[in-house]
Amino acid sequence: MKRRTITDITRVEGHGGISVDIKDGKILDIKVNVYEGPRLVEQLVVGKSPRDVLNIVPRICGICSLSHRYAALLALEKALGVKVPKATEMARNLMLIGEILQSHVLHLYFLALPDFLGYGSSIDLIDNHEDLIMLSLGLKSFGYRMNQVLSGRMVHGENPVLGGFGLFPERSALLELKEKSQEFIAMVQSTIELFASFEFPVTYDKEITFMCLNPTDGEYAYLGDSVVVSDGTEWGIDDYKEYVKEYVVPYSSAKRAKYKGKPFTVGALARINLLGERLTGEAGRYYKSLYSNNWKANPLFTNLAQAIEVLHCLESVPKLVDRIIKLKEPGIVEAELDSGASVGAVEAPRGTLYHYYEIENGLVRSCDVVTPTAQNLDDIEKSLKIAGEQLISLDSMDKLESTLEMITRAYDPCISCSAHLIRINYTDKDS
Amino acid sequence: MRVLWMEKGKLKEFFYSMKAFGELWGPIQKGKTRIYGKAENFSDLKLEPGRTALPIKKLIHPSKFTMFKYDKQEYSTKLENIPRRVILGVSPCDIHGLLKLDEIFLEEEPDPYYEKRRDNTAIIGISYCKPCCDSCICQSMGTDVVDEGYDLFFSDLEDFYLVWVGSSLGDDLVRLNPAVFHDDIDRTKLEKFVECKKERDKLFACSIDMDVLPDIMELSYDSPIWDELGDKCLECGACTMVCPSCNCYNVIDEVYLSEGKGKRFRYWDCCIFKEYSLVAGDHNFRENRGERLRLWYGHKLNSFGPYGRPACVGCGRCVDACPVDINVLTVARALLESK
Amino acid sequence: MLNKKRIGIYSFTGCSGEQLVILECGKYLLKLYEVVDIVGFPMAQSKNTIMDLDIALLEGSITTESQLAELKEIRDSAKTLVALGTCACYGGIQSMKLGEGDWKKRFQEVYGADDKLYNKMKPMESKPCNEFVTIDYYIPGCPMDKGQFLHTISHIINDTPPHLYPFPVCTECKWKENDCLLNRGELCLGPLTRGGCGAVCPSHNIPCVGCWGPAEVTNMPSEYKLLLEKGYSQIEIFRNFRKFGGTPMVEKLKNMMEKLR
Amino acid sequence: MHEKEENSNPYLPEHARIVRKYNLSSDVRFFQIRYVDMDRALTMKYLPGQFMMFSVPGVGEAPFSISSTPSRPGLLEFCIREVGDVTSALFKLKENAIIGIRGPYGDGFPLDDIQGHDLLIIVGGLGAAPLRSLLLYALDNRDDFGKLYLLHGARTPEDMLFREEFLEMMERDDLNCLLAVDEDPTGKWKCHIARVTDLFDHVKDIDIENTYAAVCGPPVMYKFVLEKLVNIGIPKNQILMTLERRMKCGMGKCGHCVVGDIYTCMEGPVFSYWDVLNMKGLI
Ligand SMILES: Cc1cc2nc3c(=O)[nH]c(=O)nc-3n(C[C@H](O)[C@H](O)[C@H](O)COP(=O)(O)OP(=O)(O)OC[C@H]3O[C@@H](n4cnc5c(N)ncnc54)[C@H](O)[C@@H]3O)c2cc1C
Ligand code: SF4
Ligand code: SF4
Ligand code: SF4
Repeated sequence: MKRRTITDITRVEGHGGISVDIKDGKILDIKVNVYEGPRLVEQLVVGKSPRDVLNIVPRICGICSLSHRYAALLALEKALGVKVPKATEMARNLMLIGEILQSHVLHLYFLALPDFLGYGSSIDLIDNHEDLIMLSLGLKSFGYRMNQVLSGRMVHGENPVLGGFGLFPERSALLELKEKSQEFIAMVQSTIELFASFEFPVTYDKEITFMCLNPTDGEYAYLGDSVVVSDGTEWGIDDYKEYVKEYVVPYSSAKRAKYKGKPFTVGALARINLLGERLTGEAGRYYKSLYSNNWKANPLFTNLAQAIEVLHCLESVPKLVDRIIKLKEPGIVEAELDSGASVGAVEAPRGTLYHYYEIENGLVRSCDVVTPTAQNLDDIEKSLKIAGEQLISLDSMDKLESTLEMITRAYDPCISCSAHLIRINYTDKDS
Repeated sequence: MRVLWMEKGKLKEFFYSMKAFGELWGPIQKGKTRIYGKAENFSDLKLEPGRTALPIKKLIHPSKFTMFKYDKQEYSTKLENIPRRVILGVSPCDIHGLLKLDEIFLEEEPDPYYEKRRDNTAIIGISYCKPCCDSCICQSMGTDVVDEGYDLFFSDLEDFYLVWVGSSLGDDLVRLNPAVFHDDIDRTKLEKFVECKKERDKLFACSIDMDVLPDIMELSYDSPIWDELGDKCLECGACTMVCPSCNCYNVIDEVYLSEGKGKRFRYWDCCIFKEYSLVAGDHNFRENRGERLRLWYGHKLNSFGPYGRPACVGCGRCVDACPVDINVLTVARALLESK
Repeated sequence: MLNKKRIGIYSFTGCSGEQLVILECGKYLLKLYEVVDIVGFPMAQSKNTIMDLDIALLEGSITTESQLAELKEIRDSAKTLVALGTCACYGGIQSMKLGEGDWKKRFQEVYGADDKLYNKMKPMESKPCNEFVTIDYYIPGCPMDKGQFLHTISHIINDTPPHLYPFPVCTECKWKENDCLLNRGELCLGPLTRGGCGAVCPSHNIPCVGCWGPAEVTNMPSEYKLLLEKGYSQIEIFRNFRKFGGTPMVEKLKNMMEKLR
Repeated sequence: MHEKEENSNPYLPEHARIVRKYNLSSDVRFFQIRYVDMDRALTMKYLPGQFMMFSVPGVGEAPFSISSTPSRPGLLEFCIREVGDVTSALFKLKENAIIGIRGPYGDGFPLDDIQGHDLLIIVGGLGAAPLRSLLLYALDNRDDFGKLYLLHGARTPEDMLFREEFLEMMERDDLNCLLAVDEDPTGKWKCHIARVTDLFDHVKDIDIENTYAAVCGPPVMYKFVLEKLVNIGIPKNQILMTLERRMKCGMGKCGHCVVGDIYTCMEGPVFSYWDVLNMKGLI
C-alpha cells in the first residue's frame, strides 16, 4: 500500500494535511488531519466573567475574530437579558459584513486565485496581473478599515462589548466607509467574471446538503434565529446540538459534525444556494446570470459564491450606514441578570458559527463553540474522495495532489479555528 | 501694552477672520475629555473654565514626530510643512508652560522644530472669572496671570472681553478685523476686571506654600518620603506626559525596507522610566523609583531650567492624571508634614 | 541587494493573527518580497522550506512535541529568530492557566480518557518559544501591530537594532488624551502592559486587558493594591493579570506575592 | 553632499570620513575622522573636554569625547568602547566609511584658569579619551603650563589605552609620565605595578595650592582619587573631572543628562569637585 501525505496544505490558514491511501491504483481512503496543537479555549473561559469571554474567544481565529465575538455577544446578551438598541445591532451587522468581505478577499485573491492562474503565491501574480494584486490589496485594506472603524482595530478589536460599543463608530468614519465601498464595485464585478471563466478539474453530480442561518427580515443577511437546511427542514438555533452532532476522529485534533448522520456544508456556497434568490442589486444580477444546478454539487463553486458575496457586502455598506446614522447614538445596555444560558449564532465568513454559554453568578460554568470548518470537515473528505477517484486514473500524482489541495482550499478551511471545537463535558457538575 | 475691549458677541466673527492666518484651533470636546483640537466651527469651542487633557505643548513640541529623513546622500528636514495655526482659548498656566519650554528650546542653540512651530502658532489666551477646576494650583505658583508668551489675551469679564495685545503678530491679528475691537476702556471696565480677579482669587480650592517649599525640597534629599512614594508609583509616565513643563524626549532611528534610507524621530520620554538614565554597563544613576521621583519633583517644586525656578505652572493635571495619587499637591503636603 | 536574505514565516499554535497582519502590509509586503527571499510562508505560498534561513519569524506558542521539534530545527537553521505576537513571545491566552492543576487531566477532560489521540498528538501545555530556544527579537501584541512589525523587520534586514517602545500602555494613552479608566474605577492593565498598540482599548473607553503582554519594568504590587482598594477581589485581579500574561506573569505574580508576604 | 550652513538645523549631522581606525585594547578602538568638507575640517574649533555626537543612520546617536587636541587641526580623534548599538555599528564600519557627526558640545576644560598652573592628569581606563586631548594640548602649548604630570592606571598593560604613545612620552623631560598596571600577566611591563593612587607618591615639587588636577575614569576610581587629591591639599575647585550621562541631543533639550537642574551636556561634562559636593547625584 502506498501512502501519500500532502503535509501542510499550504495557503490555508492554520495547520492541516491530507493523507491519501492508495492501493493497486485505487484510492482506499482520504483523510484530512488537523495538526494544530490544542488550546482548549472553551475550557479557558470556564470560571471567567462574560467580559473575559469577549477578550478570549475572538482569539480562536484571527481571520474571523469578530464573528466569534459577535456570536459570543449574542449568546451572552440573551443569557443575561440584555437587549441592545437597533443602532447597535446594525453597527454590529456592518462589522460582520466587513469581516466577511475581508476574509473572502483574502481567500479569493491570496489563496485561491494563484491555483486557478497557476502560480505558487499571489505575490507571483505581480508581474502579469498587477491590477488584480492592487485591487486585492485595496479591498483587503478596506475590509480592515471597516474592522478598525467598528471594532477598534484590524484584528481582535475590543470595541464591541456586552450591551453595545465602548465607543460608537463616528459618523464621519461611517460615511467614509460608505463612500469608499463604492470604489471597488466595478473591479469586483470583473473578478466575478474572471472566476466564472475558470474551468473546474473535477465534476460532481451528487447534491450537497447545505445549511445556513435564516435571516428573519427576508433579506440576504448573516444573522437569524433559525437554520434552514437544503432538505427543507428548519429549526431554531437553540436546538443546534440536536442537529449538528459533534464527534471525534482519532487521526485529528479537531472534532467533526454530522447532520442526521451525514456530512453537510456551511459557508458562502450554502448561503448562495439557500438564500441566493434574495440577493438584490448587482450581486442579484450576477446570481441570476451565473447560478446553475452545478452549484448544488460542486464545492469549487464556493469561490464564485464568495465573489458574489463580496459584491453583496460592498453594496450593503451604504444601505446600512444610511440606516445607522439616522438613529440616535446608542449607549451601553447593562446586564440585568447574572445567571442564565443561551446560544448565539452568526454566519461567519466560512459558515454558521454557534456559541453557547451557561453563566452562573456572573461566571461561566460551561461553554461550547461549534465552528464552520468543523462542520465542513466531513464534506471536505467526501468531496476529496470523489475527486480522487476521478483523478487517480490520470496517474499523475502531482495533478492529484494539487487538485486535492485546490478542493480543500475551496472550502476555505480555517483550520486554526477548527481545532478549538472540541466540546467540553466537564461542567463543574461533580466538583 | 496695548489693551482693547470687545463685545462678547463679536468673538465669533473675529475667530473666523483669523482664518486668514491659518488653521483655527481651540479647546473642543473629544469623548469624555477636552482637548486642543481643530475647530471647524466656532460652536465647537469650549470657551469656559476647564482644562484640556494635554497642555498646549502637544502642538509646539508634539508627542512624536520625524526630525529628519536620510538617505545615502543627505539628511533632510521639511520644516516648511509645519502648518500655521491660531489657537484660541489657551489657559494662563498653559502659556506659562510654554514660557518654561521656551527657556529650554529657544535659548542657547534654538531647537528649529520647536521654534518653527512656536512661530507658526498664534497663541490667544483666555481667562475667566472662575478657576478652571478644583485642582488648579496656579494661584500658588503665580501663574494665574500672564503677561508674556501670547499674541492676544482675552479676559472674559462676563459681558465683554478685555483684550491684551502681546506681540506684533497679535497686532496683525487685530488688524484682520479692527472693527470688532475698541480702545476706549473706561473706568467701569477696569473696575470689572479688578473685581472679577478678586472674586476668582477667593475660589481656588488648592494651594501650596511656595515660600518654603523649594527649601524644604532641597533639605529633603535624603527623606524616606521618596522611597515611600517610589513604592507606590506605577511608573506609567502619565504625570510627565500631561505636564506642561516636561520637555524630555527620546530619539530613535527608523530604517526603511529599501537599503540606505530612513528617518530619525523623536517622542516624549519620561524621567520616571528606569531606562531614562541608564548608561553603559547597565549602570543607572537613578536606580530607584524614589530617586527618579525626587528628580521630577525637584524640577517642579524647586529648580528647573537655566534660571533655576520651579517648573510647576500649577495646572493641576498631574493631580487628575496619577492613578495612585502622587502629584504636586500630595508630595508638597507630605514634604511639609514630614519636616 | 546582492545577497538577499532568506526569510521564513512559520506558525505554531495561535490564531494566525500575525500572518494576517503581515499580509495586510500592502505595498510594504510587495517591497518585502522585493528585498528578501521569502522561502517559507505556508499560509501564502505553495513552496516552503525551513533550510538555511537568515531570519525566521515565528508565530504561536508550542503545544505539541512535533512543534517543539520543528522549532528546534528552525533554530538550528536560522541565524535570527523573531517571536511574533503574544503567543510566541509569552504563551498567549492558551498559557493563562499554566501551572494550575494537572494539565494532562485537563486535556483528558476535553478529549476523553482514551489515550489514543494523546499518544498520537503528544500535546503539552502551551509555552512561548523562548522556553525552548533562544529568541533574538520580540514583537508582542495580540495581534502585533503592523507598524511595529515593519519597523522591526526593516531593522533586522538592514542589520541595525530595532527599537520598540519600552514604556507601558498608559504613556501612549496620555498621548491619545483619554480620560484615565483606572481613575474611573475600571480594572485597566495599562500600567502593567507593554506599550505599542497606541492605547487602542482605552481610546475606545475599554480598559486595557493586557494583550501586549507584561512590560518589563512595572510596579505590579502597587497596581495590585490599588485594584484591591477599588474593590476588586484577588481572584478577579489575578485572572486579569494572567489573561495575556503568559509565562512572565507566572514569575511576576510569584515574586509579588513573596514580596507582599 | 550636505554642507553646514549658518543657522541650519543643529540636529542634522555633518558627513565625516573615518580616516583610520585601530584597536587600542580588546574592546576599545581608536577612530581618526575628518569632515568631508575640508573647510569645515580646518576651521572647526573645540576645547579639550568637549564631545561630539556620532550618528550612524538607522542606528542612532551617541556622545564621544574628543581625544585629539585643537592645537593640531584637521583630524579629530576618538577612542570608543564597544558597549551598545551605536558603538557596535561604529566598530563594524570600515576605513573610508562616512558617518555623521555634530558638535562640539559641552564646556571643555577651563584652559584659561588652568594656564600658568601645575597640572596633574589622572587617567583610569577609558578616561584617556578626554584627558589625552588635554594632555596633548598642554604639551603643544607647553610654556603656558607649570609642571605637568600624567598618572595613568590600567588593569593590565593590554588594557592601557595609548600605551605606546604614553611609553614614548616617558622620554620627554617636560612631562612626568607615570604609568601603572594592577597586574602584569606578560611579565614585560617596565613601569609601575600599582594602583593609580599609589602613583601620587611619585608626584613631587608641585605647588599644591596652585595645582589643577583633571580626573577621568570608571566610577570606582573617583572615590579613591578624589580623597587622595583632597588629602594632599589641592583645592576642591581645582579638581576637575569629566562625567558621563545618557544623552540624546547634546544641547540641553532632551533632558536625559540632567542632574538636579544641571544639564551635564551644557554645564559639563567637565565639573569641579566643588560642583560635585554641591550637586547631589553628580557622581
Ligand atoms: C560626554 C560624554 C562623553 C563620552 N565619551 C566617550 C568616549 O570617548 N568613548 C566611549 O567609548 N564612550 C564615551 N561615552 C559613553 C558613550 O556615549 C555611551 O557608552 C553610549 O551609550 C554608547 O552608545 P551605544 O549606542 O553604543 O550604546 P547603547 O546602545 O546606548 O547602550 C549603552 C548602554 O546603555 C544601556 N542601554 C541603552 N539603551 C538601553 C535600552 N533600550 N534598554 C536597556 N539598556 C539600555 C545599556 O546599559 C547599554 O550597555 C561618553 C559619554 C558622554 C556622556
Ligand atoms: S507638576 Fe502637575 S500641576 Fe504642576 S505643571 Fe506639571 S502637571 Fe501641572
Ligand atoms: S486608562 Fe489605563 S492605560 Fe490609560 S492612563 Fe489610565 S490606567 Fe493607563
Ligand atoms: S490597550 Fe491593552 S488590550 Fe488593548 S490593544 Fe493595547 S495592549 Fe491590547
